[in-house]
This record gives sequence, structure tokens and C-alpha cells, in this order.
Amino acid sequence: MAKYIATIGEKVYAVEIIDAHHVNVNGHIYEVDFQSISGQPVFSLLVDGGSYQAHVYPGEEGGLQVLMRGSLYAASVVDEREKRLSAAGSAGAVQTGEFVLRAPMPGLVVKVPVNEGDAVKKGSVLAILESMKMQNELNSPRDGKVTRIQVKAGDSVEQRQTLLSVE
Amino acid sequence: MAKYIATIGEKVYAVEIIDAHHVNVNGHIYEVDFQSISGQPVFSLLVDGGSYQAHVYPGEEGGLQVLMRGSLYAASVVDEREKRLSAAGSAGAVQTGEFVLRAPMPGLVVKVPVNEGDAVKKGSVLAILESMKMQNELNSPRDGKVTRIQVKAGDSVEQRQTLLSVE
Amino acid sequence: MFDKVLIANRGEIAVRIIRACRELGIRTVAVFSEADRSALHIRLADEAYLIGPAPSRDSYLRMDKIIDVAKKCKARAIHPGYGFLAERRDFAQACEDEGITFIGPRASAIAAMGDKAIARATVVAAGIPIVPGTEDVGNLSDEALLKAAPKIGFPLLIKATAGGGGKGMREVRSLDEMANLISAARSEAQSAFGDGNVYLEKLVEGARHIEFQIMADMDGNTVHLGERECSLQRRHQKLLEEAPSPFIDDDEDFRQRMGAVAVKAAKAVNYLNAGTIEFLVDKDKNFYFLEMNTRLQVEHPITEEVTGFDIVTEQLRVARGRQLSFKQEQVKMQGWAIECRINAEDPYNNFLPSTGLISHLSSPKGPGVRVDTGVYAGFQISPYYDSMISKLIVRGESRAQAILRMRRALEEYRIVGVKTNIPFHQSIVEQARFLAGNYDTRFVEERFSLEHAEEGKQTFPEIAAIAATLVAHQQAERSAHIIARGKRDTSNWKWVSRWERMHR
Amino acid sequence: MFDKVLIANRGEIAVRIIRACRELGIRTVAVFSEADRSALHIRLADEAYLIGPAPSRDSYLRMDKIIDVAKKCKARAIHPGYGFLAERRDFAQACEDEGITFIGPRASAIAAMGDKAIARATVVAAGIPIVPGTEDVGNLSDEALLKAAPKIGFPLLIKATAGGGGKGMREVRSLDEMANLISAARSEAQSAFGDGNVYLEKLVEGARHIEFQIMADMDGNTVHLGERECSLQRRHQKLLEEAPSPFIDDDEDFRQRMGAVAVKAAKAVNYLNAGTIEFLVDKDKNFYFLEMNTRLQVEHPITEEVTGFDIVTEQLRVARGRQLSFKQEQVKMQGWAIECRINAEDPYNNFLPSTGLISHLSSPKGPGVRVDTGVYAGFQISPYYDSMISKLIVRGESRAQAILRMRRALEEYRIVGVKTNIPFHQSIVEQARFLAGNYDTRFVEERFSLEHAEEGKQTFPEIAAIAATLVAHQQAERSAHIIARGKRDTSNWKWVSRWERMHR
Repeated sequence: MAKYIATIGEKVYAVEIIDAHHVNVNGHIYEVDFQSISGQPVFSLLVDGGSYQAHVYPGEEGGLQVLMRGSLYAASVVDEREKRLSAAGSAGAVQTGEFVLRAPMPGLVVKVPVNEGDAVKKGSVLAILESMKMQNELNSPRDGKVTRIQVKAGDSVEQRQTLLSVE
Repeated sequence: MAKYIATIGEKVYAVEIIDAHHVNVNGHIYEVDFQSISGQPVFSLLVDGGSYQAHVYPGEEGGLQVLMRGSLYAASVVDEREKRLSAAGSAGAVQTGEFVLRAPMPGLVVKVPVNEGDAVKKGSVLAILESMKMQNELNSPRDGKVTRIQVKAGDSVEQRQTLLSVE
Repeated sequence: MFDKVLIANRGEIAVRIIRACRELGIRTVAVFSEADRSALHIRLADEAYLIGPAPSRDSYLRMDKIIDVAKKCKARAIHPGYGFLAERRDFAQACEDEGITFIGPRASAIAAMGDKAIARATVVAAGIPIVPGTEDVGNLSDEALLKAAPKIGFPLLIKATAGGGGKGMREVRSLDEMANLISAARSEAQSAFGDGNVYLEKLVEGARHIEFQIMADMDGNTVHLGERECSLQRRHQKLLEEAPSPFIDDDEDFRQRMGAVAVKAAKAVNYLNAGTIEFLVDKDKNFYFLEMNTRLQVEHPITEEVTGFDIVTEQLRVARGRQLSFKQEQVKMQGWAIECRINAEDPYNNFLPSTGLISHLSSPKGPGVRVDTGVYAGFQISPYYDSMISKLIVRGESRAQAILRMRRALEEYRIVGVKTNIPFHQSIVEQARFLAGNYDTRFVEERFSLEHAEEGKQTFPEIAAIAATLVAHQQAERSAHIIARGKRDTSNWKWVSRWERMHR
Repeated sequence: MFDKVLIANRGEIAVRIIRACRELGIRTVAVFSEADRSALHIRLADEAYLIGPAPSRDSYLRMDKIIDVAKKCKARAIHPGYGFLAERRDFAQACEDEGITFIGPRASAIAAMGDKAIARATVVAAGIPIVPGTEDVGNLSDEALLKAAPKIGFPLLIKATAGGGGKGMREVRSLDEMANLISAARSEAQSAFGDGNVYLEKLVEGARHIEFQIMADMDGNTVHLGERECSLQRRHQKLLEEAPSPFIDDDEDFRQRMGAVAVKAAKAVNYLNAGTIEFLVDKDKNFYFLEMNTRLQVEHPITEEVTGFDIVTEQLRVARGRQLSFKQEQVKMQGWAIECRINAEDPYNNFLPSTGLISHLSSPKGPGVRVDTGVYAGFQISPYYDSMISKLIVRGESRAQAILRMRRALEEYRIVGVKTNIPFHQSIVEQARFLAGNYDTRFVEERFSLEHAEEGKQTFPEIAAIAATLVAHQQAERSAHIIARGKRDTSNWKWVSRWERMHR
């Protein structure tokens, strides 16, 4: 049973894949049927009988683009099992200069295992954020030095709120 | 430089692939450009500037079917290099009962290395036929006994003429 | 007034109906069998529901399940398309009982016309000429049929009372072969329409099959949209249709006389919505009522192309209780339209049905070309349903232009993965008799052979030899290549999978 | 009279011309650059010859090579299509000198109209109103242009004398930015038309761009086929056209007045074959001659759909020395047609051109839908040529029906492998101002934003979240799978190669 957090623009959805034909979205269970068309990234998706065709492809800055019924949805999906932001996650984007760690979703800061001035390596845990009953490790995208920590354990933060920086 | 004999219905063509853009058909050299469309068995073929689209696929009884400009051509192609009739060859077709070896192309009988009554195995050479400067071994499609040899070295034979039988 | 329609069908006609609904802002509900999850009508509909296993009797013929779906998703109307439940009076009745609008004629009209025997009696009463045959109502026993046969005389036809489209139809030349043919016809009719009743009809030889499109609204306004020539058939299966009929051509008086009779026949059963009156026409322009198809016809697009009216849109309009958007005098046939039915079958091997995955599909496009289809590249053609996978429709200012356009469209059409009858159509549209418009319902079987047709054509055996040799050469090179490089080499993957496709 | 035509073009228009020839039994010769070996026009032509490397200047703009091919293969006529050599008087002249029929106007007319400055002088002499601008002939130096600018007044446009389609066009708001814009315009014009000459024109603001289709035969019969509304542009590039113009709509008198002026302008240069007179029209229905495109127009199909005449067929007919097949009084616009130009560009990223392999393509089909395209699944979109890959044309009985049909057709259109502006069109056809037909040439740039447009639309973020999650899940499962099974396992091949495609 896989759990994910999907972010569409400002909206956040906790999506739990129950089995091949059922998903739980923010507590509501849907019957789904999902098929790739001609082995292409075009999918026929049935949700409780509603029929949708979606073209899903990787976005320029990571994440997934969902083109559906003439609208484009920029999605980022976080995998709960692997306890990390997928490459698709917003944290992965910035590569150079100062890296500003922002909350990929609204939630509660569980722990900030670093102090200002600490040297961190690529992949070091910078913070643990609890959201929708899942704990997510937020990692450093590169080596650097921690600066300007702006939150502490116990704080609740909004989506995209700045947590700290790495120079 | 690969040499083939292609048979379309009753017509026989000696096709020599000179290089990527030239073929020699019965002594006439053509400039060709051959491209698969979308990685499908549909080909765009340019022959001295003439543009043709051909759908080429395996036939039920071996050989190749060429569907082009609304007509279907049953083709069999004999590879000279490997000195054997391809599965596409007419000899390969018959599987049971008396096997009658017929000349797949007009030519000169070079040798008949068997005698009536000889036991032969599948693949044994029954005759060697020279045609358009290529020598082709005609093999037995199965085990059996040679009967009714009707030609000898030096005879020239027509296409489909009976050479001998295997019971 | 309904704003959501359930389409109780599959394939190109389900897609056609969904498109019409889309263009009217009506929401659509598709139903599908386990074999059709990836079908185009599922992808294009607003909603889609599984109704059962692949065989029609377990899915597309299950009235109960379909009506359940309609109720569950609050679809207040059902469009049956053609085939399946389209001509089942009990289905129309069931919809009515459930307060669901059946987009088609009233159950009573289906009963009257759907049962061919009653139909004949009805139109005879209205003074319309018919082909001699069994006069009495359906439910005929084999004995009764065998007894009636000699009175009618041979050759004759066994036809399904519930049917159409040549299904459950058999031609009988003598009494002794008749018993077997009856049971064959019955079982075919049973599986096709869920009704094994059959009746007999004299076979009018050298006849043309010409049909008139009818539209009628709830106020009883009943008009015809001109004729379609459907004589080009093989084993009673239509293969190519044109509008107008080259036999009627510019004999406007003849057209209007037949049209008037068609309207009369429809009115005889108080007809509603779209329907088609089929006539047999002999060389002397005598015409006989054959049957009425109380549904949308496969070949309706050619009428749309020459009249400019959208028949499916009109069906929805009429079903919503509104009047027809046009009067008889506004109906004019302009230009010429031809339809070729593209079937997944092998014209070079006795038209054996062909199934498999469509690995590549490129449809003809450009001016005057219309393609109605339910398949696409990557779709699997299953053995469960009709072999018709597409309808290629062209229109032109004249018949000559339409034929030339059809030729280029057929040549453009590329379907890889299943065999199709496209080469058959390519040969037909080259035939002198076809060009002259001089063909009857037996033309294909008696006067046409694909092999002979190809002898006439300009051929390119030398080019074919070059193509075959280059392919064989490529294969040899590649198989050598595979052995040489081995499977670890990932760069092989792409062309290997391509190669697999080539050998499907 | 020629029976073989060389098409000196590529892409959808080459295909369009080949189809017309096919339907007239005329043999066709395609030419292609090294980038276009697999292009559709090569596959559909009877003959095809390589004329050079990918860049236009080395292939499709090489008159000498093209004429050599025509002579070599005995093509007695050349159709230039649009763009490339279509409006080069020297090319038309070269054809004439070689005894090859140039399917288009006489070189003299191209010279007169092709050079926009001369054109303006010519029509002024004929008493036709024009937009103020540089009156003197081409070959203007940068200095001359900078001097003329203040007299005309700002804002103004720099336009290519040889050009059309917005290429080599720049908008100037003040004198100081002008020098740079002139050189930019010149180099763009040079690469597009092989001619860097430009001229100036006052910018009429809030204007509509309405053009009239002209056809003329060798006897001087000159008729117009009604107008096309082309105001929906972005950076002077037409994106969507309709016929009739919603601005003219049923003001038949206004239509005929403009049409008469258009015919007069064409006659002023003794015009032959197909051409288009472009007008600027202000809110008060004053109209100004803008320019004449002395060639077949990209958007010609919408005129074909509403008039029923095949313009390319008519071009060939006229070029063969025959009279027009219709008279002015026979031209009626019936119904409504809309064309969307489908470009390989990213509407969500400043319309950046998108190149790559089209891995999947499924075109809209069914009633009233026409697609003119030169691409197909498996074709590589190269960076060398125009980004327009397809024209989606719909016709309907009314503008409302045409718009609804366009909506469903756009939604059906699936192109995978390159980004397209389809979502842009989908938003446009939902806009209130578009539905009201109330838009000018600045609508897209000044009043339309894709982001805002989408805010208005019904959206399905939760469905998108489910789709994205299922794809991400599938990816995770698969990558796990790959590691688990390793490359030796051949059963991986199929989905791996599929997977590669997914990540193109």
C-alpha cells in the first residue's frame, strides 16, 4: 500500500494507492481504472465512472505536467515510503547559488537536525516535516553550509514557507 | 556485396545490392533509397526518383508479401551468399507425401549428386542449379528416397520444371 | 429534456454519437465489455461503465445491465446506435417503462417494422409493392417454412425477422438444401439479434438495392433525405455505398416517387426519428419495399455529406421533442458522396477476418475526406465483434471527382497489424462497370474477382522485387547483427522491439 | 498542357497540392532537403528528388536546383505553394524562360504586388484606399527609412517588401529603437525570402485583418470567393481564421463592396490564378488595402469549406489555360468554417518552438472535420522550418456549430513528442470575446492570457493529482522492476523501449 503526497499548484492531496482499482484521496475512496494508451504517456483514467484522458510528462524543472481537457496541471508527487522528496519535488529544483529550503506542503516541523554554520553534504537531512500523518525528510540538494534557520521543532508552517538556507 | 534472386509470381529478378544506394536488377543499375516509416514494415522506396510506398510482411506460406499501390505481390527471395533456398523458396513449401523438386528459376543444371533409389536426409543436396551466374544448391526438405530423376548435368531447365522427386 | 445520453453501443458508431452529443453540449455515458476497456468510445465519453464480459450476449446485449447503468448515472436518454439492441422492441419498451428516452422510433414501430413479416403485411395494407414471400407473421416453424418455400418458388432468401445487414440471411436454390440453411440462419440470427425467427422472400435477380433515409418528428412531420445506392455487396454485406444512386442519378421524378412511397411506408407505422426504407429496384425501375431499418444506418454519413444535414444531431433534436430543423422542400442532394467500409479481413484469402494489434495507422486526410472509426494505433482488434473497423467517406462536386478522391484516399490509408479490405476497394473503384455506375447486388460475387482486377492494373513487379530483396537483406543483416552483439547491448532494444512488431 | 507538376515546397501545403494533382490525374514531383527524406510529401508524390542540405537557402530556396529537377524529370509545371519561392518574381520569370508553367500569377504581377511599395503605388493609382506609409519604391536605405518614419508618425510597422506572414515585420514605437529593429527585420526577411528590403507603414490600431480570396483566369475573368477573418494573431502571425468574418457577418452589401475593391486591385496588375487581398478594417467599417499575397494562402481551406470550390484544383485548371469553373454570381458562402493553426510550440512557455520526434499522433475525425498536415507518428520535427505542423479545419451550419465542433476536435487531437499550441486554441474558443466575434489584431497580445483563461475554465485538480500519482507510482514500481530483473531479461524490452519513448 503506497502513500504519496501530490501537489497541484497550491492544492495538496494525500493519495494512497489501496489496490489496482482503488485510491484514497484525502480520506475519500475512489474506484479508479488507469490505462496507458498505445504505450504512450497518454492515459485513460476512469474515476468513479468519470472518463478522463491525460497526457502526463516530466516538467522542465522536475515534477510532472498533466495536460487534461485543455488545461495544464503542474504536479509534484512525494513518495512517503522512501521518506524523501522525489526528484520531482520542489526542493530538487535549485542547483546553484543559495539554496532556500521551502516547505513542499503545509505541515508541522518535527525536527531540525542541523544548526546554522553546520557543513552539510548532498543528501543530508535538513528538516523533518510532518504532514497528513506522514513524516518527510527534507534533504540538501548539494554540499554547503547551513544559514538562516527560520523554524524550530513544533512550528507549523505553510506550503512554500522558507525553513532555512544552504550556501 | 550481396546477391539475391527475387521471384514475383512467374517473374524472376537477380538483385545485387551494390551499396546503400545502388542495386543491380538483371544487369540494370538503379539508384535506390529505402526507408522504414515509423519503424514499421511500411517502407518509402525511391527508385531512380520514382517514389513508392510498400507494406512488406511475411506471407502465410513463407516468403514476403509486398502490398503496393493497391496490388499484392507474393515474393520469394533467395540469398546467394548462404547458398541455399530461403524458407521462402518454393521448394520449402511441400511438407508431406511425394516431394517434387521443381526449378525455382530458369537455369542450367550443374550437377545432380544423387541417383534414383538413394536415401537422402533433410537438407541433403539434390541438385545444383546455375542461374544468372549464381550456383544454387537445391536441398531436400525431409528424409526420403530419390525417385524419377528427370534431368542431368548440362540440361537447361525452365522455371518450375520438375527435376526429380523424393518419396 | 435530457442533457445526458447513454450510448448502448461500441466502435465507430458509439464515437459518432458521442461527437454529436459533444457538439450539442450533451453529456455522454459509454458502456463497455471487458474486451473494450481501451476502446475509443470509452476515452471520448464523459463517463464509462463496464457491463460485462467480451461476448455481446453478456455485455452489449444485456438490456438489464445497460438500463441499470443509465439509472445509476442519471442518463435520461439512451442511443442504441445500430445492431445490438437497436431494433429490439422490448428494449425500447423497457426504456419507456423506466422513463428513459429511447433515441429512435416508438416500440410499436419497431415491433411493426422490426418484425419483417409484420412489416410486409403493414406496408401491403398501405398499398406499397413488396417482394413475394411468406405473408404470415413471425414464429414460423421449420416445417411451415419448408412448406411455404415451393409456393414462393426458388431461388429465395431466408431472412432474420429481427435482423438486418445480411446477418441470419441465407440464399436457397432448392428445397433439399433448405433445412440446413434454415438452422444456420436461425443460429446466426440468434447470436446476432437474440432472436432466431426467420422468414422467406423471393430472390429478385439482377436487382439494385436502393434505400431512402427517413426522418420524422413527434408532430408527425416525416421527410426523406434522398436515396443511397447500396448494391455493392458481398454475401448481402454492404461494402461500398454512394449517394445519390447512379441508377436514379438526375431522374428527379423517379427519386421523388420512391421518396414519397418511403415516407408513406414510414407513416404507416407512425414513425418517429431516423429510419431507412430499403427497396429492391429492377432494370425497368420497378421498385419493391424490402424492409425498414428502424435505426441509424451504418452508411448515414453519405447522406449527411450530400444534404448538409447532421442526421445524428437531428435524431437528438427530435428525441428532445423538437420539430425537424428542415422541411422536405429544403432537402437537396448536392455533389456526390461515397463510403467504403474498411473491414479487418483478408481480401486475398476469401475475406477471412483478421484480428490483432494495430501497430501503425495513418488515415487519409485533406479536402473532402471524412473518416469515422473507433480504432487507433495501439488498439487490439478482438474476434468478438463486427469486422468493420472504419468508414472512409469522401464527397466531391461530381461522382467523377468523388471517385478520384476515393482512390487517393484509399491509397493514403495505411493500417499495419491486421489485414484489411482496402486493396479490394482500390480494385473496385478502378472497375469499368463501377465507373459506369452499372452494377447490381450480385456484381461483386458474379462479375468481380480481385485476381482478375489486378491483372488489369498497372503493376510494378520489379519495384516489388527490389523492396522484397531489401527487406530480406535487412533481415539477414539484422539477425547476423543480433547474434554478433548479443542481448546485453541496450542499443539493440529499439530495433529489436521494432523487429518484433514487424513479425506480428 | 502539363500532366506532371513539380511542387517546390514541403510540409502540409506540398501534401495539399499533391492531393489535388492526384484527384486530377496529374503526376507529381516532390523535392526535398536532407532533413525531409521521410516527410509525407515524399511518400505521397510519384517522384521525389533531393535538392540539398536542411537549411532553406541550400534547398527549398535554390531556384537553380529546382528548375534543373523539373527539366530532368520533364515536369512542365511548378507549383510554389506559399513561402519559400512563391512570391519571387525572378523564380516565376526563370520558369517562364525555361518554358515551365509557373502555377501562380505572371512575374509582372508578382513584381508589382510582391514588392509592397510598388503595390501601394499601383493600387493608389487605381483609386484604392491604403494605409499611410513610405510611398517610394523598395531598396530603401536605413537612412531613408529613418528619415521617412517621423513623417508617417509612430507607432508604425517595418515590413518586408518581399514578405508576408509577419516575417521580417517589426513594430516601432519611437525613432530611437528604430535602427535596431530595421536590421532585425532585414535579416529576418533575408533568411525568409532571400530579400532584405523593407518599407514602413502606419500602424492602424484596433483594426481587424480581413482578406478576400481572388481567382483569375487567362481571359481576365476575375472573381472573389468572399472574405476570411484573420484578426486572431500573435506577433503578426495568424493563429485562427474564420470564414465568413463575424464582423461582416450578414452585411452582404459591405462584403460585396470590399470584394469589388479586391477584384479591382487584382485587375490593376492584370492578375492571374489565386491571390489574396488583405485589408485593414476599422470599427467604422472603413477599410484600407494592406497588401496582396500573390500565392495560395495558408488559410485557403476555410474558403473552400464555405464556398464548396477547391481552390488548388482551380489553380491547376487555370494554369492549364482553361476558364474558371464558376462565375462571381455562383459564389455563395454557406455555413461557417474555422481553422486553427497547430504549431509545435509551447503555449505555457512563451510559445517557444518545440522540436522532436512525434511518438504518437491521433487526429480528430468525424463529420465536418478536416486536417491538412505534413506530419505523422514517427516523423521528426526539425528546427529548420516553420513550426506549423497541421491545420485543423472545421465547418458547421452556423458559427456556433463550427465553434462547438472545433472544441470537440481540439480535445480529440493528441500529439505526443512535441509541445503544441492546442491548449492555447482550446482556451481561445472558450473566450467570451471570441464567442461574440468581437476581437481585433491585438486581442491575443493585449486582452488574452493563457493563465487567466484557464482560471475561468472548469478544472479537475484532484483528477490531475490522481493521474500524476499513478504515473509516479508506476515509474517507481518500474524502476524497482528494472533493478530487480536486470537487462538480460528480454521480456523487459518491450516496456523498456516504451518507457524510453515516454521520456522523450
